Amino acid sequence: MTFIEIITFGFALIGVSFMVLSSVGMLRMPDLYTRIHAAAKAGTVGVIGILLGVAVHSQDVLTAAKMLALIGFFLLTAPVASHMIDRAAYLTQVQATDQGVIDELEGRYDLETGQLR
Amino acid sequence: MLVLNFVLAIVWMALQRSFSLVDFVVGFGLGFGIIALTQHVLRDLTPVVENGRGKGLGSYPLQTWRIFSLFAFALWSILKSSIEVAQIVVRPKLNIQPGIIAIPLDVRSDMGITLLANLITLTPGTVSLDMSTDRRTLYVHCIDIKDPDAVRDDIKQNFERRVIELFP
Amino acid sequence: MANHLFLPFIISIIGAALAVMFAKQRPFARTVVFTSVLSMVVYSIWLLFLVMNEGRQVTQAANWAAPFGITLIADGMSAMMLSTASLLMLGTIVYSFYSLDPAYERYFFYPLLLLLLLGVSGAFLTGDLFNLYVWFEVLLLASFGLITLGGSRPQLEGGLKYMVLNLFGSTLFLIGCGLIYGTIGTLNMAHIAERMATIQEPGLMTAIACMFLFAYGSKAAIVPLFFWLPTSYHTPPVAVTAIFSGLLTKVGVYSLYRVLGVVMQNELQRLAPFILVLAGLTMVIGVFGAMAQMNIRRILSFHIVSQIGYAIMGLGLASAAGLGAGLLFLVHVMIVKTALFYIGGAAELIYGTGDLKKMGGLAHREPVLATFWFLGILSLAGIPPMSGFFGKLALLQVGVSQQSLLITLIAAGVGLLTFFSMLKIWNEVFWKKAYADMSKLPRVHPGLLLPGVALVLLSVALGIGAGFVADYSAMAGMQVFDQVGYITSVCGPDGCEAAFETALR
Amino acid sequence: MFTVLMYGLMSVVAVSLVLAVARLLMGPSIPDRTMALDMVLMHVVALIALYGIAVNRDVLIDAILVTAVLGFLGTVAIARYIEQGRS
Amino acid sequence: MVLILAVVIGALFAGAIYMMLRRSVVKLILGLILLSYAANLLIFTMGDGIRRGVPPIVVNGETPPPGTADPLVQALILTAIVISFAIMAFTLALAYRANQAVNSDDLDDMVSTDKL
Amino acid sequence: MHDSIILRTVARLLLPLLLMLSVFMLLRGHNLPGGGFIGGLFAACALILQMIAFGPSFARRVIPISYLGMAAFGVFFGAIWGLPALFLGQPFMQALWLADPIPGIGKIGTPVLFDIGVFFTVIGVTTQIALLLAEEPLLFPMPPQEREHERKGAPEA
Amino acid sequence: MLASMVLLMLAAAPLGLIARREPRSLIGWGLALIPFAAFVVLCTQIAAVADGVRLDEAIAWAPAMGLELRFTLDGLSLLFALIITGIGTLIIGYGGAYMEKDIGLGRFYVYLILFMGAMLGLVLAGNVLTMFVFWELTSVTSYLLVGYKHDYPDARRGAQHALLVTAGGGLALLVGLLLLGYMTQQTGVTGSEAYTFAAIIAAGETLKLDALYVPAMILVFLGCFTKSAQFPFHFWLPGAMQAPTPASAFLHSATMVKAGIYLLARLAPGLGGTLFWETTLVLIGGFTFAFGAVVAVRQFDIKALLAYTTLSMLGGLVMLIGLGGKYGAEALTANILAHALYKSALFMSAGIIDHETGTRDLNRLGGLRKYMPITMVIVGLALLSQMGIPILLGFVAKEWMLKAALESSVMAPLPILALSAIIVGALAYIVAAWRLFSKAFLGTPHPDVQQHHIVDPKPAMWISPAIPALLALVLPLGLLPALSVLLSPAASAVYGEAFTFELYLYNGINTALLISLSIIGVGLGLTRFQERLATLRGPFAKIDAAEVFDQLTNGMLATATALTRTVQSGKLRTYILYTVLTFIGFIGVPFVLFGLDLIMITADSDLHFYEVITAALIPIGVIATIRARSRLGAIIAVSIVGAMTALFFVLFSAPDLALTQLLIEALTTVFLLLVFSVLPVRFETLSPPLIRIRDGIIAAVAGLLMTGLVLASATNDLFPPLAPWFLANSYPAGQGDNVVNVILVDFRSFDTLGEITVLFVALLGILGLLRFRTKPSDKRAIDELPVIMPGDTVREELQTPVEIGARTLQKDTPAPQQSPAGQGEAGMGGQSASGRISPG
Ligand code: NA
Ligand code: NA
Repeated sequence: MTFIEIITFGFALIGVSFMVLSSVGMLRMPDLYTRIHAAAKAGTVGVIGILLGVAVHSQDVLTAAKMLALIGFFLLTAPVASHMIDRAAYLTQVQATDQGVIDELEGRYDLETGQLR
Repeated sequence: MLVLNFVLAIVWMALQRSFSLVDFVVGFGLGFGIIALTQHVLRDLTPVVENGRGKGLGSYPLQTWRIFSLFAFALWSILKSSIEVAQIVVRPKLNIQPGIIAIPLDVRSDMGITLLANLITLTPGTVSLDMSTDRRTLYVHCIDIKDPDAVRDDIKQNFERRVIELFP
Repeated sequence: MANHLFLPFIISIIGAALAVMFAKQRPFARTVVFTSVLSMVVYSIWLLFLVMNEGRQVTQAANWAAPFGITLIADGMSAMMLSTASLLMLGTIVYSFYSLDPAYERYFFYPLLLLLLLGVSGAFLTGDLFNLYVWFEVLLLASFGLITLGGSRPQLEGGLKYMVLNLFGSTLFLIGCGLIYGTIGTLNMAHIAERMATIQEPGLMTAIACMFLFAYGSKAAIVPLFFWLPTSYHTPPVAVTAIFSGLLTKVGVYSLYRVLGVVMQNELQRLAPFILVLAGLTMVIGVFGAMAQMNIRRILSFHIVSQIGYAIMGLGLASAAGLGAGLLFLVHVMIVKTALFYIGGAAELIYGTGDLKKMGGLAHREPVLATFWFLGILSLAGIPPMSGFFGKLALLQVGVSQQSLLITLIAAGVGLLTFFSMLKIWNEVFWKKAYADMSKLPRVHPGLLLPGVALVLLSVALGIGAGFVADYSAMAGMQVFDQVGYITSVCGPDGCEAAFETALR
Repeated sequence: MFTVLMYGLMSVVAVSLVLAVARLLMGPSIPDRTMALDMVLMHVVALIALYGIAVNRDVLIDAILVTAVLGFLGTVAIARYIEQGRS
Repeated sequence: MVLILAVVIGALFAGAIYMMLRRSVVKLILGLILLSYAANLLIFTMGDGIRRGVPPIVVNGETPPPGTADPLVQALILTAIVISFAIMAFTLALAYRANQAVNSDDLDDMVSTDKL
Repeated sequence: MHDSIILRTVARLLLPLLLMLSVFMLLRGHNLPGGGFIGGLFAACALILQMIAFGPSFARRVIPISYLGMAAFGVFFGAIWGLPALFLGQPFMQALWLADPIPGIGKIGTPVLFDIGVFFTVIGVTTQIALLLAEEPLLFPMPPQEREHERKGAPEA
Repeated sequence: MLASMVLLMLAAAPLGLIARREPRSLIGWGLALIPFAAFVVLCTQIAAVADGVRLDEAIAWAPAMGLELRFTLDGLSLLFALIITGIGTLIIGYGGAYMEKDIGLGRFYVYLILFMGAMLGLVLAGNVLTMFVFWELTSVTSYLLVGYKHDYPDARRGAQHALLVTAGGGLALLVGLLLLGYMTQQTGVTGSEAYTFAAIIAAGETLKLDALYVPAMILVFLGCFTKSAQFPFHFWLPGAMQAPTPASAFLHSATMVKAGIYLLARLAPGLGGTLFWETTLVLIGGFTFAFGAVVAVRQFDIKALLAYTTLSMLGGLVMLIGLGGKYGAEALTANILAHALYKSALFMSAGIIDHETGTRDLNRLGGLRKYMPITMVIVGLALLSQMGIPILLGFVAKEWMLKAALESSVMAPLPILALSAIIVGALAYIVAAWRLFSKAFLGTPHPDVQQHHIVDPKPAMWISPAIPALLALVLPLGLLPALSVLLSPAASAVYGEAFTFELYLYNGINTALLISLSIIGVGLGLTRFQERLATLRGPFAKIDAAEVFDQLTNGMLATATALTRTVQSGKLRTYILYTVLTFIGFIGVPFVLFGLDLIMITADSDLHFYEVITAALIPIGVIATIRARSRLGAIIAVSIVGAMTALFFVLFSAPDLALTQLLIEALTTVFLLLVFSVLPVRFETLSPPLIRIRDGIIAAVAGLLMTGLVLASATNDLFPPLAPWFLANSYPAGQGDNVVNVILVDFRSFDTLGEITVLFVALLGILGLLRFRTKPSDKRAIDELPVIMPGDTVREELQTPVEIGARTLQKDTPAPQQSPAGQGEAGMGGQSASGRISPG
């Protein structure tokens, strides 16, 4: 295998392993909110790894730049998705696990007016 | 708005995979058209340079340095905490105390809040859940809270400080 | 290259687009649509005579040679159908001026009509299987829009059923196109015909031919795929039902004639007895359905199904004469059925309902309307000298000469039952005396009568001038059945396979 | 050799995809399913990227990747309409 | 791969029909969506072979080699996807309005237009 | 429920980017995966993202052109580019190309212009339909009793 | 000459509208000039026809269908044409006087003249199809005439019965004629020639041996028997008496009902003489002759009595054609003439009585001899001719009828049966005739009659019946030789060879004369018991054929309702179920029969694990969609299918498709959310488990079928596909590298043009659907109108099929309105006419 291929495989491997971990995490975690953490992780590190692999593999500055732009684009959209899901879950009373220590958001939502103190 | 136009022109050239002057002109023209068409949507996305509110933000090179340092720090903290979360997932016995903490915010601008919230969400272990209507407090769900105050300080020091330099 | 064939498309697409872009200026939008349809009528009649004198007119869209590019071809059959369709559309537009409340106009009623005509004309003129699917979808969606425009509960309920069943049919048409490309490897109808001609024994092709029979049969509302028609046709305004009765199911029949008649002739011969059974069932169940109704438009709707049985009989007779007779009947029934809807609709507007029990005494009140209604049902029942007689006579003649006596007798018998159920309307609405004093009822607006009367007179003219019509449809029947002629006029003297091979080298 | 490794990685991602779909099927609440769907889309992105590397046609896949990322539109839409209690 | 595809198409078609036979308008619409997926995949299988990694793109001027994927089939499916999208949109609007008019999601409540 | 600021800001950021990307997709379509449909759908997604983030009334004002008008213009624009061929005696929609490509954009011909017509039609149709569907419950709210019945069934969502 | 005569008369019909204005009697006689002119022209041809000259004119109409307007004039046609135009002249004149006060006379005359033109065309037609054209026109005009007073339900019912029976028979006739034409074509005659009478008769010998002869004859007989009111299709004729009397006198006695007789006579030389022909005609004709006469005796309404004697005579004429031979032909022509004369006279007189006294009910008449002497004379003469009393034309005709029966060469039992039918019929004629005469003119006048000031009508009215009545007397006295000049060519046309014969009053004692005289004797004897005979409750008492027809119709309506209710249930699910089953049947059967062997399963060498997973996740997504318990769950499940399909397109080198699929996928999800989020939340399973299992099986079978089709078609590479051409020509000719896009915007740009139109239409449709809501307008003009006018509906109008269905299904409900007065076996119009005084 050439040097480039090794590095590509390296990045790809990191990416894939994080993805697998997050999938596993999603299955093992007790409640939705903890699962979202696992999912977010896959989104970030997993994809970034693989995309870096692609960038390296293309051996072309422009494609690499495009991949970086794509990673940027991705970093912009993935967290918003996780945030929206998390928020929606909380608003529709999806219960957290009983091990939850503190909930400083408790009672702050005023459902009718949609205000949050 | 002008900065945005330049950014768009650069994006166009990247897409076209050729950096000639003609491509720049076309890119800038297209960017100009799009911004003109939708300018009332983009009006208050205050770019770094024009924001002159107090605090004397220093010159343009300082800002660019800050952007890159924020970017580097973000990547680093993503990697670090994703490993932490990975350990949590792998460890057979789950001993985690997830919870939601409220963080008082100093940053005001839309861009600032969004950047901060996204950074928090991106770093595994913390997900920004919602923002109070008066944009004073950000509620963050953390996967494992040893000591709430420690987490609050960590976020305020590491993330908010860097973001506020760019988008107060 | 007969580039004039593109005219109907250019006229209607640009016409409709303009009518929507300038929808605010109502008079302008209305005249755009009217002139578009008028020019389509003029063009199609010119095309009718051109085909008679110079034979099939062929051209290739975007000038890519057959079998690769999309072929447009107008033979006798398509010219006949096109001119009848655009004539009926003109009738509907005039009828809508008087029968429809102006609010409909603000929601693009006229552009939708024009786009319906576009879809129908596209279906009649295309020589490419997938392109036929695309024009099918244009006319389908236009009909969905028209049938639900107004938003009353019956329209929505009927429209939903109409849509779902038609969607299932058109998806199977798409799957059929796929299967044809998978097995025959081409989409150009002439090329498919040439290649399928080499397949002698029954096989996969028979199943695929049945799929097209199913897809077009559901569009043509043959039994047992007709449920969508009676449940929805009577819900929209009469102008819409009238044009639907004249166009929609007829496109299904046309496609059967074109795809089974020209492209898959071996399969047609094999399926002919089965198709005759379907034709008989369609006639009988359709007319039985009509007899059970007590509402003008529902009776007429069920009759549409029954008359389609006759057109399918033409196909089932699987010969040039059979198709010719079918075409003659089809053109007749398009004209007369639409006329009856116009006139029936005018009667309905007087009473405010189509329920026969609440109507009556119209013969004295509106003698012109009564006379032309009576002439209309005479034509539908096949009484000379109306066009209906020649339509039925042609079919019965071919039925007799091809020894398919059972279907011929059923066709005659159903003709009587048709007359019986139409007489019920005549008795209840026109002859029965229902109200002592009808002076308070509104008078019928002459504009409403114009299209109906014109079409009935056309039926009389087609009866008296039956010589020309019979010759033309016989010629059209021969043209459809003459597979070699069709192939050579599309791909040139040595056929499509040769053209295919030379192009690939 | 490299391509075989790549196909191997793709298979691993495929397995992980199955896990994500499992969560989607089991997920008690709709936000669970939405999150799982997001995961599935991530795996699609990953598979496409890896496929691009394996088949060495990187130029084609960039458009596809952008679109895959746009998948987030669906996720956001679902979340948006859950929270409005409109569901 | 053709066998797998054939089974997948069969499953999609069966699922579509089962959903269309249900009484809820919502399930009916989902059935129609699955039906269009089945049709699209079917046409794809009907192409000139199912090939990996050879998109129908001309690379610096030379004609793509014989093993390239079938472009015609892809063009047809693209058209079919967009058409079924337009139809799906109309179906949704109509189902919505029908539900609003009848105030029920149950198709068996929508029989008024056939009453004798 | 107040819309999340994060979603709104990101949506506003993405708008110009996606529109630029959609134009790019359109123009490169003839040589690389893309074209009128894909470009149009991209732009539509961008506009619908605004609708999700800000609501339909805002989305209508993102571009000061009526989407229905854009759709009609798209069809009109697409159709007229078939006419030049007719004037030269060729069949409708025959491709006519400019001799040399325009720098920065590439070769221009009637097919590309037709593709631009497709582009506008797709944007106009998709966005307008989305907005119509979104505004529907606001203009014609569902009858109240429908709502109670809804709450009764414990929503799994 | 012939064509112009017919077409001119048809064209002259609208002139009838002049009669809307006064003085109608004068206008009537003015219009009578139209038929009179034709009558004169025809008379000039008598000599020529007698010499064997055969006029033949043809105008091409639709040669491709063998249809031309061909008119020929020979003896038979001339005889009928003269009757039509002669009696037509009298009728039109009489009508003017009879309906003097009725503004509708204009409309009536239009129909009458139209009918006359059509009838003339029918008898002069040389081509079977030309004849059929006029045949149908006569049915339609008869419908309009019978339904003239359409406000009354009985008139509508009578008109409907008349039309349905005759039009139904007409359709059978059409198929029969086409069969004849086809068989003639088989013998080598081509084009429209094969549809001429001459060709059919010429090819008669071969046709009779053809297997299609019997079916063709059955169909032709159906047409003739319905038109000429033979048993069991006779009931429409009494029902048709609802027509104004001039119409009854003209159509339902002299002309229209004889169309069937004309056709049988015309075909006799070619197709007659077979066993089937003879037995059918003699049996049915004979029975109708006897049956009609017997029933006539029991009628109380004069028109009903005349109607039954008419259908009886029609039976006689059919029998004569069956008997065949020279005497049969002679008797036929003689009786046609005789019956036409006395029956039209009687009908017109009945009209006069009704016009003057206001009733046609024999029980409420009597003693009119003092008030209406002229009418009495006319009726007397006509009745004498009907009774066959010597020196009247009727006697001569009856003589020949007996001769025909005696001399006939048909198979054994038939002549005797014919003879006995003639005897029974003749006897009944005598009793009926005398009963009519005695109850109307003799005896003491009925109280109603006394109050009215009754007197004979104006000459303009009684002149019309007077002429034929006198002719019945004058012709036998001196004009018999002249008559044979007219009748011989007609008889020879029926017999097949030219021959002449002479009618005579007395030619020595022979069996026919003896039988005839004895019949008169016995008949007069029977008249003493006429009242008891009139009320005899024979075996047929209960069967009212018109009622049977109504029950048949109602039964059919009931089945139609039941069939439609089950088939068109309204449930979309059921429709889709039927459609899917049809799909499985239509495509499954041929595929299983022929296509199965084509299924080839080939191993795929470089199959990757992730490809299997991607493919496998699609069915999993489908199952998830089916089992989803909430709409949002279902939307997400569908998204899996969409995402995997897109991934599949990427993996199998379809980048454009993948892009489009992913984008459409996202938009579909958004659209589904926008709509579903407003629909009800729960996905309760609405149908019982059994239904779900059934649907599951059907869906699985359909899926399996589709899998089979895919396997059979995908691997099938019998023919090289188009694809390579596009790959080769995309860059050079299409100026583009992305072949798919070049196809979309160039090679097949016409498809894409259609496609954007689809998008555009969808938008227009959705815009209209969501934004346009019409308010159902509740005010209707008819709501304020007074309820349906109560009135003269003696018999319940045909209720809705639903109600009928219900009524018919409960067997026990009594038939409506069993009127008290002696219910005639098949009372006129199924109703006791006696109780009804029908105006005008
Ligand atoms: Na995080
Ligand atoms: Na193949």
